[in-house]
Amino acid sequence: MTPATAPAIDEHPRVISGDHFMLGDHACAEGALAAGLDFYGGYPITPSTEIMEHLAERLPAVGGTFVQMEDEIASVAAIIGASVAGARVMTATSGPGFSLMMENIGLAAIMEVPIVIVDVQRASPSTGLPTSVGQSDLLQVRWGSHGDYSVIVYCPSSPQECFDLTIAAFNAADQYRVPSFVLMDEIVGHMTERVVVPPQEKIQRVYRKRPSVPPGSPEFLPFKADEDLVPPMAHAGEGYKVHMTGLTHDERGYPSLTAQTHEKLINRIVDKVRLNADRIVRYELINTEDAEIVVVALGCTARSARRAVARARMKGIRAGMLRPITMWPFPQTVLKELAGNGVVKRFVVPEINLGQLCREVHRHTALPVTRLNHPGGAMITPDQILEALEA
Amino acid sequence: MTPATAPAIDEHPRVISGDHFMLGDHACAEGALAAGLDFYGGYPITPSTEIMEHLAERLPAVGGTFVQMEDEIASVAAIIGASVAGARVMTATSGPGFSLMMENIGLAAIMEVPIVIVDVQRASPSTGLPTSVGQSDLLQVRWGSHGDYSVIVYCPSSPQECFDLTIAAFNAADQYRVPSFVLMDEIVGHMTERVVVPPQEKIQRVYRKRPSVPPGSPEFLPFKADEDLVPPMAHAGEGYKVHMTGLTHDERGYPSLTAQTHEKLINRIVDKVRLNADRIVRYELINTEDAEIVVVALGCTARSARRAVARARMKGIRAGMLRPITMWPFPQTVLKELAGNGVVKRFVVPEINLGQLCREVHRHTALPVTRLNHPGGAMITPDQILEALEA
Amino acid sequence: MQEEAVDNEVTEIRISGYGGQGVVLAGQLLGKAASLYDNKSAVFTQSYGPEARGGASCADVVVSSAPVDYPLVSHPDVLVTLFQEAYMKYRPMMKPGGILILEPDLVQVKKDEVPHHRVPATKIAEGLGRKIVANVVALGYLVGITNVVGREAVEECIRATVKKQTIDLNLRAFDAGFSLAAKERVAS
Amino acid sequence: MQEEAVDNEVTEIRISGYGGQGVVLAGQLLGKAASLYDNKSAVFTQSYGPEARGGASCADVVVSSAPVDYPLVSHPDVLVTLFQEAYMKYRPMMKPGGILILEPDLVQVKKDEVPHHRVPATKIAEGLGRKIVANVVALGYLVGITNVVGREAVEECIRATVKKQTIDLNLRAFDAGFSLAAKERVAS
Amino acid sequence: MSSGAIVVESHPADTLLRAERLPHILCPGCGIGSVVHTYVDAIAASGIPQDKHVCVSGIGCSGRAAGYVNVDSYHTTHGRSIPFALGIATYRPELHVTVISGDGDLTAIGGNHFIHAARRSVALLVLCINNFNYGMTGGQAGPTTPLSAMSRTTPHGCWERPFNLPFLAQAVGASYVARWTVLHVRQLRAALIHAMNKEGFRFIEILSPCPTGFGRPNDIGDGISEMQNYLRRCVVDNGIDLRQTDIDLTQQDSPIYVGDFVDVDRPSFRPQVVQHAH
Amino acid sequence: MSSGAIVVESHPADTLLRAERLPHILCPGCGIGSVVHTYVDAIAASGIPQDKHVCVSGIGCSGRAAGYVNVDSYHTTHGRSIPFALGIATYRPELHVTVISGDGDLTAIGGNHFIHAARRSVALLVLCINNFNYGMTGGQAGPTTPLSAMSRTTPHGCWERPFNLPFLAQAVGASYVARWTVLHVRQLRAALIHAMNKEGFRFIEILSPCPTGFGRPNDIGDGISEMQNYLRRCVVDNGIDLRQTDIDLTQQDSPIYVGDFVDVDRPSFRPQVVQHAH
Amino acid sequence: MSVHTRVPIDAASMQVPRGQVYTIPNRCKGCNFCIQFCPKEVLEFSEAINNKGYHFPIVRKGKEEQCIHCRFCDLICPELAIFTRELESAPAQGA
Amino acid sequence: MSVHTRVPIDAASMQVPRGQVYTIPNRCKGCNFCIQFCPKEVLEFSEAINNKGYHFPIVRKGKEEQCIHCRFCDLICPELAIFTRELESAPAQGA
Repeated sequence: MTPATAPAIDEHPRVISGDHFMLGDHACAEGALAAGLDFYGGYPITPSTEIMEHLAERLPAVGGTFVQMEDEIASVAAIIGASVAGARVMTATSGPGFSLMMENIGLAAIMEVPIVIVDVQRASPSTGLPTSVGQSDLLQVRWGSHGDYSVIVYCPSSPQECFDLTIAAFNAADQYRVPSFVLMDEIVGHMTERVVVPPQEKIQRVYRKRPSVPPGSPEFLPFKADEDLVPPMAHAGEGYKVHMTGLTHDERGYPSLTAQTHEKLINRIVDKVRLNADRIVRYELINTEDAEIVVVALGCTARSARRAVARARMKGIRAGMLRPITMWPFPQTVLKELAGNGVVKRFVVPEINLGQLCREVHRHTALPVTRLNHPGGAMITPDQILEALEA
Repeated sequence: MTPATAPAIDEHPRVISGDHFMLGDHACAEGALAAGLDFYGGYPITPSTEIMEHLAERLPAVGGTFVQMEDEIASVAAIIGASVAGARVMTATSGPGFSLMMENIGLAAIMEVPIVIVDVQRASPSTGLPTSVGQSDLLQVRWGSHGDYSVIVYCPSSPQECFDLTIAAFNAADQYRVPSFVLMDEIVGHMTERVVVPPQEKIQRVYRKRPSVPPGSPEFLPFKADEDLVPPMAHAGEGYKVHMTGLTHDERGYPSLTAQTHEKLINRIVDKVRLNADRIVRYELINTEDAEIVVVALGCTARSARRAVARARMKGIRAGMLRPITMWPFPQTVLKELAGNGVVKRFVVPEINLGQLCREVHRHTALPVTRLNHPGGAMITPDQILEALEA
Repeated sequence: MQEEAVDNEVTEIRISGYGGQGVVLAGQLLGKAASLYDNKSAVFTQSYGPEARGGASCADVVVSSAPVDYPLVSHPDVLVTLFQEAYMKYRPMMKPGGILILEPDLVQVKKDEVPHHRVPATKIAEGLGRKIVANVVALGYLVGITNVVGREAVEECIRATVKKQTIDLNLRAFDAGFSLAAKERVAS
Repeated sequence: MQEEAVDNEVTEIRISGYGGQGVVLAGQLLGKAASLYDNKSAVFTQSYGPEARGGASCADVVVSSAPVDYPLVSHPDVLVTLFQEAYMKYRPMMKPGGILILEPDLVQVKKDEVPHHRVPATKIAEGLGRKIVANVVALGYLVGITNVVGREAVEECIRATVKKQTIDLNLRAFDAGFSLAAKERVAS
Repeated sequence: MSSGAIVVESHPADTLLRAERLPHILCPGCGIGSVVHTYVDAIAASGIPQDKHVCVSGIGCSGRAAGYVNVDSYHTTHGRSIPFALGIATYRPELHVTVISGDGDLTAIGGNHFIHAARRSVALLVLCINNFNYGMTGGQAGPTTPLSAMSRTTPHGCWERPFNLPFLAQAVGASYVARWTVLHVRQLRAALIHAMNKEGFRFIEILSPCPTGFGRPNDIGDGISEMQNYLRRCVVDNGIDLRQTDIDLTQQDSPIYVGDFVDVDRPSFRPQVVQHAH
Repeated sequence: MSSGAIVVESHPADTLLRAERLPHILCPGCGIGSVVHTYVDAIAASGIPQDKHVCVSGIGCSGRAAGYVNVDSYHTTHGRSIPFALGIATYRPELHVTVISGDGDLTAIGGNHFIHAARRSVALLVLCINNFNYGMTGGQAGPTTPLSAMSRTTPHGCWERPFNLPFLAQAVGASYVARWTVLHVRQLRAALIHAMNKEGFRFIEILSPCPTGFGRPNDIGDGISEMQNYLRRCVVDNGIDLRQTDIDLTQQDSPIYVGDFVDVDRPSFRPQVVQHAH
Repeated sequence: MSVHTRVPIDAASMQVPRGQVYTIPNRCKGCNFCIQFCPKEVLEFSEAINNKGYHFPIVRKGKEEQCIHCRFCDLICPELAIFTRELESAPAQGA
Repeated sequence: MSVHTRVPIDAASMQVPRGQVYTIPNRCKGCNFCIQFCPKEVLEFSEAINNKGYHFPIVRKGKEEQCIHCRFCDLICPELAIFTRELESAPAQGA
């Protein structure tokens, strides 16, 4: 039972500043390290396994805690536990494992415990095509657990974004005390590309708010929110003697099984993201100033779309692109602006699922929306998107 | 290990024809029995436990198999197993257990195994208010498992419908070889009201299609669909020597890990519900002929809405109601007709969640939609809906 | 005004006590009698959950000549309380002008309580030989006073519902409560 | 036509062989050299999954002077095959007019094969003392023939990537392949 | 008021409890309150500061225990108390984490986490309050329900063999295994204090009356009758071979073995860590 | 072509296999194919019609086994082969259901179903092909990975104690428990035939080489080297106390006990059923 | 078997302490554990009921000086409704 | 230890059967199990490779009559690439 000797800490910097040619999965792992990952609990599953393997090597070497759990349910439960004890935490998985995590995602939401979950999407449903690409967990990540709650979801398009947005996910999880997600896809996770890791001091870490009063202060109520709707968080072992429960609870954290308490609590945990959406939402616009057709695409599909838009422009088609970087909150404001600017006549939504992003686009515009999709196993090519732009 | 003596079968009819004053949960269980339930695997959870308890008594007495499993994951896995062996199967649960079932719902979808899952909704997320009402699993039931798949979902408003729609769910599951759902809510599950159980011969049972060729016939391909997109189903032990897998598979059922096979398979399992939607969809219209305001409500909330509409009419407000009986496929055709009939000016959507049904209504109309909701723990009252109608 | 007419069709009844007093059975009998034996509609609900254990529990019945839409009792037209805590908890929700029926040996009313009905159901039941049927005595009284459902309907319902060997006892208990109410109606 | 120009900026390269031949390292070195040491953009991908074990595997690199959008190799401009099964599997996907480089001791070409490059990488590597660097010999040849990335960039990349004690060996292997290509270019 | 007893407003252990939440929601005659009481008494006697104790629970009547103890306490999802606690205990090894939950939570839905945490030797003290049924949902059978016992899901009698939990705990590597009943509060207290100061995965099964869910349908009667049953049948045998510690409640005269069965030294699970870099 | 061996196109066991799917996807030197082969050979010798055999598997390399055997076969989700099989076996007790899967599938994520099915005495024959790692995902550690062993998730050596699976199976009530290796195909075949004709929950752990995921990182080399390791170290001891059957692969000279360890009569789980009413 | 105490070896020579019983009647749910298992049979149910309707423990007439402060009633009480304190000497306070 | 056979009690008096080896070379992945564990050391690797590039088992020169049809090579082969059949009498067919 003696732990094997791990390398001394100095040889292994937490932030490997510099330029790298790096796998998307590894960039995600390095992003987590740069964001201050303290505790990783996970279970292997293709195509996310490389994240875990990379952290098995790297995390103990920088003083963090790495545990391979017995399944995905245990993984998410363990990171919630470590987070209430003060850790920056993460787990990574793919569709089948992600489905198993749904119950405890709800626990993190109602307990307001910051956690980061990476889902590297593969062709689904069920076991599907484990080694091939899919983008079909876009709605599951929002609605997969029972009841209403809120999440923050980032969708990287490149290894660089796997790094950057994993940091963003840690910061968002802590800032809003919500489960936050990095929703990758197999292509982005399994591609190797240049990743620039900034100097450590350039990497911004946002930490959860902490109590401003000492332990024992009667005015400290663990679930009394500030004006931003987020309560400061006391950690296990600090003397605050908090109680946290998955039951509907009052500001002390005690079960209070009434509709009034429930409404107050659930509205707040939903509103803290909803009302801060403008601050959280991220997106990229390309050539939309004069665009008549706007492609809405994310993840690896946005790479094809960018190429297709460039080629369409060369053919004289006034195409542009909106790339949601946060899938949730969805960049609905900008989408509505585009839809209402009088220039855009049509949207094209390529995606590797049967119309999930398209559904969301539909909700915010009455303009025609062209669907371009299949359920997984291959990328949507620039040619296919170009064809849809020309149609 | 000797089973206790169970009562002789004759004293316990499978269908208890006649009028009863019956709990919604029990009506659901009786509906399952009337539909031919052979195998129940479940795990207790409020407010669905009464379904299980009722079947613990009733199912063995009519020759069926009742097993209390170690958790909800095992429950859904066991009923899928029993179904491939030829059984009509069901499990019942509530939010937290339902979240745990998500992965195996995907397996049933891709293996095309008929199963019926009852989710008696309570105030959520997480443990929430276990004994109080919620209606916040409307989107989870559609999107909770990773990937694209299709489901059929019934939402009863009364114990009578708990009985009737459970039968419908069994028939739909078998007819389309899909997971089908009875999405109850705590109010409907825990209310006792008159339930009329028809004579056994009046209860229609639709069974899965079976192979038309004998075992060993080379032309039998277990996943080759007929024109209705549904393949006939061979059961374990019949000699067909089928192989079924959660991997993407060809018509023989063998893994075939290509995008082409995936597209063909997943499109088919989605289309078999999508293209048959008009046959599957059920809804109720009240006073919509001349309605200017249409309430869209389901489950227990539809009961309040019916009262509110009646009172609004007395006040001279031209109100009507659309009650989706199938949440999925959603009755979008009728909703669009109403939205486009030139008379309807506004929709009001009361629901015990933070706007899930409302989202779906929005997708199909550009008319104003008034949200009226809270996250759970109490019914929405007729007064509240009336107020929204008067606003 | 027609709206009132609609609402007046509905009678909300709450029978409350502690666990073991049989309020659930009383409520079920009432609802079932209305629903299956008296051409009315009725919904029965009860309190659930661990918070409902040990303390006051209630059995709610909504009865109407038209189909019952909203199934819950919010403001009882008729409140039966067989237990002090239940009285304290549910009395404030009673509709103004509603009918209050209580077990005087187990409930002490507030000083400013409105006129109400006092039914020594436990003693009457003990007089019938089984304290356990106090619930049915109270039910009989409730039916006798309110006429919310026909006497014969309840009797038929009792015969169809309770164990064979207790039918007679329950019918006698119901009759005892009903007769007491009848006497009081005559007296008043 | 400008569209062509855009697409022509992109070079799709597939290096294929069987497990253990080091095609993954060769691909990574190529992509990394382009990406970090030669002011270009590159994406490297490889085949995954159990179906990829044992049989033919491939390492794909897309190199471009502009950012690489679409990251996959569909129709290689350059195909390197070090294994018969890989040749059979990937040859049909090659772009018409593309460059085909193969290991003649391990690959037998179809009768109607177009003109192509034959690099006895294994023998050359054996000549350097380690059969294991055949992959880097092939890489050297590829770079020498295509000039898709600068020689110095690859050399710098090798120095930064492989284990210290194998830098020299790998550099010699790369040089051997590169030189062979240079000779052939002169000859042709 | 009688002579002899002094009536007061608070209990000396109230500082160890969230006294403002008392009375708890548990039924009269339920033993869970006694376990909570004994647990906090052991905390006070453990030599470990109250602030360094953490309590984690799952779902069910016993799962509510965490809500009453005045330490950092977490009431988690059904069956997941152990991995949740693992997160705390491995990230903050200076904390003393106790999991208190019931037979359904820990050994039905949570069985896998139980065996894996024991296998890993995770630094947890796990108390399984075994009342032989699911009490919170009203008395269904579970994996410890005795053969033939009546419950809401075994209306004709349970036909499944129950777990022998001490044997299971030993087979998967617990460093400490004990079984006591709620009646044995004194031995339980000693076991708790001892186990709180040990490494590795420590497990105590505590048999507890459940008059509502188990006693009533099985004609045992109220809580005190179940306690008297324990008084009559329990046999302390610390050295017994754990293959012999099945509980056969249907055989009214068979012994129920209790004791401190296993007590070995096994270092706690510590993932490879160099040092925390916060 | 050499003299002595006759070259043919098919194998006599091909009728028991989905021969059109051969060669399978498993690596050279992997033992899973040998287990599949021995299993179908046992089917033929079992005295039970081929049509009455059913094979269920989970996820992982071993989970692919079900895809190659020519009986009704179900390749389910990760860890859920046992409850899926329970559904078949309890609904159709005339079928003989075998679960074939790996150590990760059956004892990591699937551990709870394993212990509960054994507790219930469900009529299942469960084969755990234990190759000490997750092969399908490329060689991560699992609950049977030996102390100190290298893997993709234990780059500095595994620091968790592995399960002793035979002991665990005994502790939860299996009616039959055996351990053999892929080298012991003859004994394995006999064990399979015997177990196929028994009631209750029957468990066979089969140690198998995994050159790709386990052999290579642990300097064992290819499959044949792992087999030779078994040849050298295995000791048959049917009567051994199962507390002694831990496998300590890091101690190159310690024995690995194999044998038919437990063989008791225990009736199969049969939920209360009067008769099927179809 | 005895669940109350492990008898110390030198039991005979030890001085038996004396205890005072304290109760919080409104916490009691009448489970009877303290009364039934008091080794000195010091307790009995009250005639009065508390505000939840339960009879609660009181000290029996004539047993006022019998409590030995063994803490059994305290530890076993699920409601934290009873405890004892050691008395230095007789007589009990507040009796 | 021996994994090959359980020696029957009357082994000495039994007639040892003779076997014929059959192979399906293109199924072989060269794992070496059959060759290494043949109790009679009848097999060796071919010089030729099959269509997947593996050397496969052949009968050694001079061992053509040594196979005893013990089925070990058959059962242990993960690829179902080899089996034996019992010969009624010498000589082996097709050798």
